[in-house]
Amino acid sequence: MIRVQQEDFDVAAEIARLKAGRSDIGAIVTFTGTVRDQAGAITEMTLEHYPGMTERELTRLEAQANARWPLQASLIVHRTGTLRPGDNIVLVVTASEHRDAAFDAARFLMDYLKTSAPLWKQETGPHGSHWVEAEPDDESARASWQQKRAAE
Amino acid sequence: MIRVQQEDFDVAAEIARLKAGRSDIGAIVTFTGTVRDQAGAITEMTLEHYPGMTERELTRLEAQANARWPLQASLIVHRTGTLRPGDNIVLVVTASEHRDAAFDAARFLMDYLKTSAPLWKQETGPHGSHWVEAEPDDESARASWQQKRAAE
Amino acid sequence: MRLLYFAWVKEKTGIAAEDVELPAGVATVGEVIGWLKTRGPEFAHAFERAEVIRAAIDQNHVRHDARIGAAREIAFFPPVTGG
Amino acid sequence: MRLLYFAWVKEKTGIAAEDVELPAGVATVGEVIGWLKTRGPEFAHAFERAEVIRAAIDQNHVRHDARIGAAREIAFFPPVTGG
Repeated sequence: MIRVQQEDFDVAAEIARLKAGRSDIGAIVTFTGTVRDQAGAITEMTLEHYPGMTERELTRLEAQANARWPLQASLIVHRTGTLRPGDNIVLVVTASEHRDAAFDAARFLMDYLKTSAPLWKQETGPHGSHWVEAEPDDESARASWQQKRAAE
Repeated sequence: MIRVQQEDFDVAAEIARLKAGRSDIGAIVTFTGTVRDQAGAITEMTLEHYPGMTERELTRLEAQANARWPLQASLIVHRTGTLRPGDNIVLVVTASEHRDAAFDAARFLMDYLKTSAPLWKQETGPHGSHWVEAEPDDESARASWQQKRAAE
Repeated sequence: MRLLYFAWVKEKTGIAAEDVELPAGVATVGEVIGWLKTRGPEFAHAFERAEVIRAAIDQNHVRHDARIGAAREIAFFPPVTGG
Repeated sequence: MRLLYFAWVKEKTGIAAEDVELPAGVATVGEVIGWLKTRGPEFAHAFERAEVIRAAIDQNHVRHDARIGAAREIAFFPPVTGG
């Protein structure tokens, strides 16, 4: 399941929802991304996105992860709008019988989301606002999954 | 921080405790291990441990993870006693500025915990009880971290 | 044809979305960018470093050499930075 | 010297812990195991496949060739299966 929302999310509630009524899950991995204040340089972060395409990309990524690993459940939640240091930005949850699939899939989802979901961060600090630059590391993290796939 | 306990844990409460009063964290990874019913073959799981040594090993592993990755916070909670399908067994939480360290450290902790923390699972099903056998995969997962370390 | 702009592309063009009639002969995303640059100083500025601009046709990522075909909407934006 | 047994090692020996006087000449963990096997059928059974038994001296994992030295407690158990 995927959701794009302004509201905050509750990790425990999301886990409880994934587990509800089933006892075949052995491993649950969650990733939560949060706003860092960067030693006072950031007072606010605004997330803009491309409504419609964001949901479409996240749905596509989730389907890819489910095709590649034996997941029993998965969830991606991404917030938009104006956030403050300490606030949650993104949540990925993966559940599987064994830990390897859950860890791999969660990391894959984050690496792909970072380079393909149409969201943009604008940071505001004491000296004004600026758009965050994409990190070359994120591109190479994504590329490493394509190499692993090719090697399989 | 590490804890060995009979009581259940609450992932959201543990995350909230790690984040309390700080806004420098950017990434939080949690791993939750839960009891699988294995299609009805398991009705109960009992975890025996070596009191004193378990705490000692978990403390040692947590220190190793903190020496190897720039973690801002970490937590290992392992339950003991008698559990049922769907119940939580173990929780690992890692927090860092960036996702790579949090993912790597959480997986490292689980891989090492599986092969060095003195805990033993006994499964009970409709046909009686048996002690779970160690998995050779767990040994190789651990060994792979030693190879990565050697390669660094 | 609907055109959408996001993040600093939107800030520089000064608009979020518009409906346009593309000139004859404009067949690829790169050619749309080339035409947009001729539409005034804001557009020239927004698309100055065309190579860093990402595009999507009908909400799918595409490269600059992608053909527009029967596209309903084309979006232009900087490299994404979510997550 | 305090000896501890866990999981199926405990089940087979029938005891969780005991205080023993080791015979002279028993200097390593492996030699303790060799001596334990002579203490009756339960111990012979528990330590039959000595190579799969893991040991800890004073709560630190050790190999069978580890010297006992001034150990206060030695524990014997199967490969661990927590997590």
